[in-house]
Amino acid sequence: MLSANDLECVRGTRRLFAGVSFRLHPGECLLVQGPNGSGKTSLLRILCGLARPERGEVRWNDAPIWRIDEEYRAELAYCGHSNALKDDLTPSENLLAAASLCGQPASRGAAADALEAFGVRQLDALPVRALSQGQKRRVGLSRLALAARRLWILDEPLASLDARAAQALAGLVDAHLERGGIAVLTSHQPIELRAEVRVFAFT
Amino acid sequence: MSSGLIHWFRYASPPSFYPLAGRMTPWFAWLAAVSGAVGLWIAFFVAPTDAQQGESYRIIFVHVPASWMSMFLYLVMAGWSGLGLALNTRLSSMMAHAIAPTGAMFAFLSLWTGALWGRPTWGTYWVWDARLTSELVLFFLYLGYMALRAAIDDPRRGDRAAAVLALVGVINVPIIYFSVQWWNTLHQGASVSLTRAPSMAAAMLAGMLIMAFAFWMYSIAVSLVRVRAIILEREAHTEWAYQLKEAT
Amino acid sequence: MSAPSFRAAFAGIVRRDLRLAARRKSEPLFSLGFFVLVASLFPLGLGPEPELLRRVAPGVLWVAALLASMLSLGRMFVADFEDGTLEQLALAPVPLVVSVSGKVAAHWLVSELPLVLVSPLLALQYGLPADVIGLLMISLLIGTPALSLVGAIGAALTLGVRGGGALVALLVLPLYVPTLIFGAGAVDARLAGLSSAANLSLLGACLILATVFAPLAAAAGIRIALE
Amino acid sequence: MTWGSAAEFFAMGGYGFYVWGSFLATVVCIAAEMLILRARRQSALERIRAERLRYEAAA
Repeated sequence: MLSANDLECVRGTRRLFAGVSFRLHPGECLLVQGPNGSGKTSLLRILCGLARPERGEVRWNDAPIWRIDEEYRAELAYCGHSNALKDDLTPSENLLAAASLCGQPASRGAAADALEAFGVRQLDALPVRALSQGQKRRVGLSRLALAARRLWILDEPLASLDARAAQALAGLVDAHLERGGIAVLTSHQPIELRAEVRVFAFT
Repeated sequence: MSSGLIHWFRYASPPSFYPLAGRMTPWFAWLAAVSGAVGLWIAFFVAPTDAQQGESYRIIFVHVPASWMSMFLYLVMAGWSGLGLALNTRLSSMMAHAIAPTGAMFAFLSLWTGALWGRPTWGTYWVWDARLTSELVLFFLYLGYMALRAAIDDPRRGDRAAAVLALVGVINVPIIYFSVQWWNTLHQGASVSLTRAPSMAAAMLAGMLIMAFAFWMYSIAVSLVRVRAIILEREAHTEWAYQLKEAT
Repeated sequence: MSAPSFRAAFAGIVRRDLRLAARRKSEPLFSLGFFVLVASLFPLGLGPEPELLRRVAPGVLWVAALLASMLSLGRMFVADFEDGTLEQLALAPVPLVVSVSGKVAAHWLVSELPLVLVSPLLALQYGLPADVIGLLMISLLIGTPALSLVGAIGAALTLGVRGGGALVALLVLPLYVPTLIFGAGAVDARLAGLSSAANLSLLGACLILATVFAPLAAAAGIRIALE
Repeated sequence: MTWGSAAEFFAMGGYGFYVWGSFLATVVCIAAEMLILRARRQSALERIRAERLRYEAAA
């Protein structure tokens, strides 16, 4: 269970938001909405533990995330604005590197399956440099399929994805929720999930 | 105990520290002025002429206190930085930030007066003496701290990055000092030590200590004024600042 | 999913960075080229007198190695910072200190080990005797990892800061002083026919201290930069 | 008293340049620091005034 208690975020001299609280139980999905600059990304980064809230705290199964630290991060998969891909490596090399950087090396087969889930397996002969924006995004998101994490935090996952890829992602999120996972995401495009989505809107 | 803690934390918030610092500043400023006057009087009119160095030794009355302050202020700065990192209090980081320029100034003064003392004593403005060299490195450490602080726009990030640097520096200062000393004995450079005045008369020692006290009080007063300016800069957008009498 | 292993994470980072360096090829050679050039420029400035060159060789070679290693510091974290990999490292279920140590190790293998390997050739230019050349290599072998470690702190603190390169120099060079003194001192002592054991053990102590503290500080710096 | 006359005092036994160079530098540094600080405080207050006017105009 992920809970946010009375979060407040200040950027520079501006207060982006205050008093943000919610609870997410297994199988629930939260869609964070709001105009540009309203603090969506900042909220997600606070939920990950990358940024510190000015006030309040984030709890995972009732333990503050700063206290359980690595235990929390072992449950977490985060996809930010950037894809965290190396231009000089091929997609599967990237996935394998990402897995081993987490101390959880994966097999080539598992990496290929993860790429298959987003339909980018056939691109594996090329270095990432040669891929289009959308293809890169898909490779980046394949990490979700490779590492089994219970909490997904996705910042604009649909950015530069085409309709088919968006559908693939929605399917993946649905399967994740059915397994008892939790997802928090932001999106400007509508995302069609089978599961019920809770919406948190910034004004 | 707990009420005392709450009391303390109340002053740890910049808006409530601002008036307190304002009330404290004149006291330290007056202490600095009076002890400075007494120190200078001793330095020029009470302390006798040195048998070996003649009148040139009188530089000691600014040189040694300036060196002491430059080292002491770095420690204090690192202390506030550590406190700021550990407790995440904004005021501690602001204090560290406010001390740095004064520390750098004293390090510079120590180098400047050291050079002016070196000329009549050793016949040259600069020798690679262990103390002078480590003072120079300390000066660079201050400059690095201030440069890093100035290069980061986000004040909170700047606070924390500079604090890490100050802590790294404070671990390094003894190592640097030891290594420079080691290097100096190895190369048989200048063997005259600046601070060991040949025959330290009681008046000399008293003058030096009083001057050091004056510099210390001055540092506190100036840091308080600077921390007030920093608070104003950081809180410029708050209602608290709008209600200040000074700003009307 | 298996429990995260620190060793796998460390090895994974080193392997990935080595592979990236192998794909880029030219970049690691820049600091090597710089090292060779600076060391070769000194005789042009000082004059070809063999006695003088031999006297200054330990200091000159050490300072050249130090500057060359500083030149490559900027690259240590920047690429990972810009493409988001650093965020993923900070969110990995292994402590960031482990990943940072891996990055530093890879940086040393790619950018500094070549300097150590080339240094005998440069030492020959300065007419150093064979035993002194051996000692120069040993001192660089102990000293350059300390440089990488301390440099990592500067590289982490200046991530995403304007004027990064010059700022790194200002932050890091004063911290290099002990390493330089003990490293060059060891070679100097041997050149003068004295024992360099004391210098080398002090250099080793610097390395140990740096190994213990620098990754912590660098990891703290990275977390601050990511916030 | 060590000094016979003011001239002797300023000559500092022939070391006047060094002694007065040191003390003068100290005084100059301290004075400069205080002036810079005053300017810094004034400009901070100036900014608050500007911010407040904007705030009141908006309110």
